[in-house]
Amino acid sequence: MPVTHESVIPLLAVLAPLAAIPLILLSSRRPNLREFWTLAAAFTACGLILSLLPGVLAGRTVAYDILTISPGIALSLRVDPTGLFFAIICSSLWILTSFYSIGYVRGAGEKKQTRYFASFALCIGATLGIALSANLLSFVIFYEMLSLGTYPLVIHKETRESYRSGRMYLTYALSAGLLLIVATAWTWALAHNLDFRPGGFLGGVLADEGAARALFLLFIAGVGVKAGLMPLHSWLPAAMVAPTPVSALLHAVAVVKSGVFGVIRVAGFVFGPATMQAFGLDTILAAVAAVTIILASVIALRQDNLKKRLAFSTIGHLSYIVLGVALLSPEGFMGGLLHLANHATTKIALFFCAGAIYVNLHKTEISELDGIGKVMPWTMAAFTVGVLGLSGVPPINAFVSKFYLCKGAVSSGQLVFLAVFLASGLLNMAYFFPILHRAFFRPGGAGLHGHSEASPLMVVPIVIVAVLSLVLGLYPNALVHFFDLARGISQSVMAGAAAPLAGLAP
Amino acid sequence: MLEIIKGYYAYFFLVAVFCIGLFGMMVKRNLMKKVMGMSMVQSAVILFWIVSAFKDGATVTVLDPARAVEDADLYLNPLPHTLMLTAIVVAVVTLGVSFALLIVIYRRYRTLEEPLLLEKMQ
Amino acid sequence: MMTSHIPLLIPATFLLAALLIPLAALLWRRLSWLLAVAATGLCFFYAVKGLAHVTTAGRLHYHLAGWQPPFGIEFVLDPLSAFFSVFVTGVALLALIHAGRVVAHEVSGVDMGFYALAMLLLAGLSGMVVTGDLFNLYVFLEISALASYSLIARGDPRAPLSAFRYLTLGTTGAAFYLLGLAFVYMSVGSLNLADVSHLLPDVGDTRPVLLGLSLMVLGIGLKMALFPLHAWLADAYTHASSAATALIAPIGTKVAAYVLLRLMFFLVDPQYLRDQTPLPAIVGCLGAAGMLWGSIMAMCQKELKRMLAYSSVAQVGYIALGIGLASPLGFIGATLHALNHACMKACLFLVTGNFRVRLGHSTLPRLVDDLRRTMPWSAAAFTTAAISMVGLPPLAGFFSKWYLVLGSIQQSNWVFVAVLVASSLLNAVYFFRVLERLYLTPLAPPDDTDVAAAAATREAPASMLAPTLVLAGALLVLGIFNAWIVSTFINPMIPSRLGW
Amino acid sequence: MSWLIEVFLFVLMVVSALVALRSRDLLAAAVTLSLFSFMAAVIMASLGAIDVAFTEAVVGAGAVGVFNIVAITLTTRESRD
Repeated sequence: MPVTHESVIPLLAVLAPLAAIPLILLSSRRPNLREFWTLAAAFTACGLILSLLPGVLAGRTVAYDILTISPGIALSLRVDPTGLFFAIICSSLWILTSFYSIGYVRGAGEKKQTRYFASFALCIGATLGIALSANLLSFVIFYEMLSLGTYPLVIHKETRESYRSGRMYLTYALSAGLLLIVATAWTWALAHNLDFRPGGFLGGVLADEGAARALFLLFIAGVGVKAGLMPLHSWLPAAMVAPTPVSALLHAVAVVKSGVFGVIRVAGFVFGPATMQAFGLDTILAAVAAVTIILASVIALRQDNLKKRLAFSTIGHLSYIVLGVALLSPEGFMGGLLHLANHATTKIALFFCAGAIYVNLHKTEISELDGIGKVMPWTMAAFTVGVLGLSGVPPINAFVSKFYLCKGAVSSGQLVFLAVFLASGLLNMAYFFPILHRAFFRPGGAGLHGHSEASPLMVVPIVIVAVLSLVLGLYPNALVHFFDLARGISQSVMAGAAAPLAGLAP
Repeated sequence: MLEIIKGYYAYFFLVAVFCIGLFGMMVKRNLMKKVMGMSMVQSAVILFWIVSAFKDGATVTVLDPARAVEDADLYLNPLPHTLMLTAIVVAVVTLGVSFALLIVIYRRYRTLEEPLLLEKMQ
Repeated sequence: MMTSHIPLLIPATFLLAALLIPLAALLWRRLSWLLAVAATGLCFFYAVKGLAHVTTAGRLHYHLAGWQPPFGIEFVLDPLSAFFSVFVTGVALLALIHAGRVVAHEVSGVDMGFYALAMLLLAGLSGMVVTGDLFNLYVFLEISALASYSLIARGDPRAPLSAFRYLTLGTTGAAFYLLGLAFVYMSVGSLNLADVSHLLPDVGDTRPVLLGLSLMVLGIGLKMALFPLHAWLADAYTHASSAATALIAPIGTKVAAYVLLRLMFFLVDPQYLRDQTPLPAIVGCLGAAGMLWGSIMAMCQKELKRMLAYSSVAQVGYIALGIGLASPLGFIGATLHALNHACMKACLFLVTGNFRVRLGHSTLPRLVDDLRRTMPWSAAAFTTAAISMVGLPPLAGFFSKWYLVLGSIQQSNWVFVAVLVASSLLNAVYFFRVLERLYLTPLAPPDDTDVAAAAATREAPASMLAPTLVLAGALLVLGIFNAWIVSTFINPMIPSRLGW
Repeated sequence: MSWLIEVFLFVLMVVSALVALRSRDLLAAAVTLSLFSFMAAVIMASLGAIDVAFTEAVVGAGAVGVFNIVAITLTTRESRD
């Protein structure tokens, strides 16, 4: 076991966004000060998270027990490679999203901006908590916080449609949370332990196949709602009524990825590959994910609303990660983890573009996008990068993860899933390329005359994420060692031991 | 058979009174009748205690030189009796409160029939 | 010296205050309120001191008039009763501070009577908690019941009838309790709680005891509004004045739940009861049914107080479910939920009182989102309590449910687990309905008068706001420190024969 | 044979209870209820509970009877069932 160090840094990282909430609420009359708090919290959280990276790469684990919440169970945070991996993605993208959000809500003249920023901070705090939770109960607590924090964002527009979506979201999220609580309680009753451990801790205590399946299904239903697994996905397209930055960060990164992260935690750190294989749980998960990938891509083909199409694309790509995990091969697991990061940068670029188009031109349907590439060249260039990446074209980062996913499918000998990945790649092209075709090769209507790029507050983040996608595609280990982290995590999970990351440090 | 009846007839009657009282409370529509049913229930319970404290051939707990002092079977247990004194007082106070409520209700709605009351309250 | 008198001092102080308040009101009307608050505060202080003593130095016994038990009446502060007396007096204190303005607003002119009856009610309730004698418990039960009938009768025009219904059903409940007690007394020959539980294992024929116990549980079930004996509750809570509801709703049913805990965990061996009789299973199933029925009925209500009343039926079901599990985890869940629900329900009813005082109504469809601006703190307190009721961490409500879920899973009782999940979801449905009203722009344009009323209103006065916020804060504190509460206070009270 | 007398008293008690509940005249019902309480008192006396019997006779039959009658005069004498 690596040495565990006590440190308040993870707690501070989680508290930074939460501490910003009262400040944001108090400065509701002074927008600039309010936005300063958001940015300050974003930079603080990201800085704290990144400061943990060298230690983790050197094989140290940092932990902090906040307090005992139930006899034998503590609310505690622990920075293991997996948690840090996810925390880095969320906290760094939050900075970009914050800038973009400011440009967006001011550009679109949204109401109730204070509530918007406060809820946003709550969501990020909860997501960081999810990433750094050391045990299932802490995970559940932050998971429920996230459900609650997202609700005001979904209903932000306060139209009939958004209320309906909000209720739908809440129903799904709360039911899922309750199932997760039941699953957690059951786990506690079985194992008297809830601490995540690479390779799982349920191996010795699960004897009955029926009980193992039931418990696994409870877990998967609990986290699968946020992960958009079919048939639990329908809240996600509905939630696209939210403002675009919300869709971008929450429905491409924080909320849905929390669900996927939950799948990773459950599969790799609660059950463990050996147990999953023993009870045939991997087959269940893989089948659900494969069906979701294909169906979501097919449905995406038929959407005319840009954000809805992106939403279904998200559902499909989330299941890539789930499928990668379910393959139970080191490459697959690693590909899944990398896709967690790579899909985040590419999909957030696409959502940012969709938002920029909406704020600038008030267009939401794909059929209205003719000729837009000439009006908003930077935005559409970034869009192209995202589209190419998600379709699996090198050298964009998502190619790397897709490559490893395919490798995982091959090495685990399940060629049917390789076919799924390839078919889905083709479908991705089928539903994304028409957008590019319209944007660049069709003449624009008269309505576009006189318009130019969106505000720099929006365009700069868009370009940054696109460049990021490109850089991470060329050098997967660039900046924050995603590649090493992912490899270390997948090895440790497969070996059922702590991460052998020592020696990978720069 | 006769022995069982002889030993337990009081309980059968008390159960009957208890049920009659409950019936009055549940089925009768007049609020005053409900109160009467309620007081029957209370009386049945109080009598139940007294009957259960009764021992054949025993007497009240007053020292009688003619009887053996140490033989507990010769004396009735006085505790249930004293407890029931309290219970009777409680029952009377309850009745007092219920009559007060009835009078308030009657003054406001001029009736004590439940269906009529509900009608007037709409 | 004084510490040993605490078991007696708590009900005695309330009784004394009940007698003094009419006299005080002759001097100065406001004095009755001050006296009531002071007496409750004093009792709260006693209770806290008693709890501290019980936790560190063991239980406190007080023998009334020096008669030794089992002959005399005994007042006992053991971990369970000390715990309950602390939160009963604590919640009552906050409710009474809050009541000052509500009483003046809703039932003005009879405030002296209100406070005297409130003291009598608290004397009865605290007496039920501290007494160690089963018949004495009946007497205190009736004292508190009589006081609450009279308190409930003061309210809107329908209040007397609902109080009358409560009276008939409550008296029946007490009669059942007394009848059951007769059976127990016949078989055991003692009324002292500790003595009875000590003698019971030697009783040869257990049928009369079990019959008596069932009758007592039935009677107490009526008092605590256990489904399907809850018929009195909704009307009584809805039509009474907000002050009376805020006082009775959080603690009245909780003290009845305390008696049920006493009967089913301390009077008899819970494991014997579970293995030999269907009584715990019945209580648990009725609790589960109540959780669903109460929540469904709450969803259909338009009046906030009525909704909360039905929600109480559901929440009492949680406690009954925990009792029905007859296991240590069930006991923890039931006890913790009694505490949590007392605070949550008190907070919700206090906010309802705030709305009634400022808006003059608490009808759901007439609440508009302007309240979010004009009464921000009340709305925030309501939100906190509502989220806690739904059971989202880290608020208090989550943790009692957590223990109940754990207990149900431990016994592989999947029906209970499913009911817990379903009922939490139903809770979410009816509470988010209110929250949407408070925070979101209504879709259909509301009545102009309601908008004007909401826009013109102000936040509730400090004397009402402070208790509300204290309770809302308490929910967070109770949630965060629940492990400490469980290990310090609740674990020591688990009967040793449960084998924890 | 004393138990037969008690049976008779009990029968009388049950009958008076039924009559009280059936009577449409509340005043008559109240008087019958007093009879009911009186029977209860006599039974108590025959069971050796003299003190309770006296209390029941005075309070149960007497005071409650008066309560009943006062309440009836303040409200109404008629009952529909």
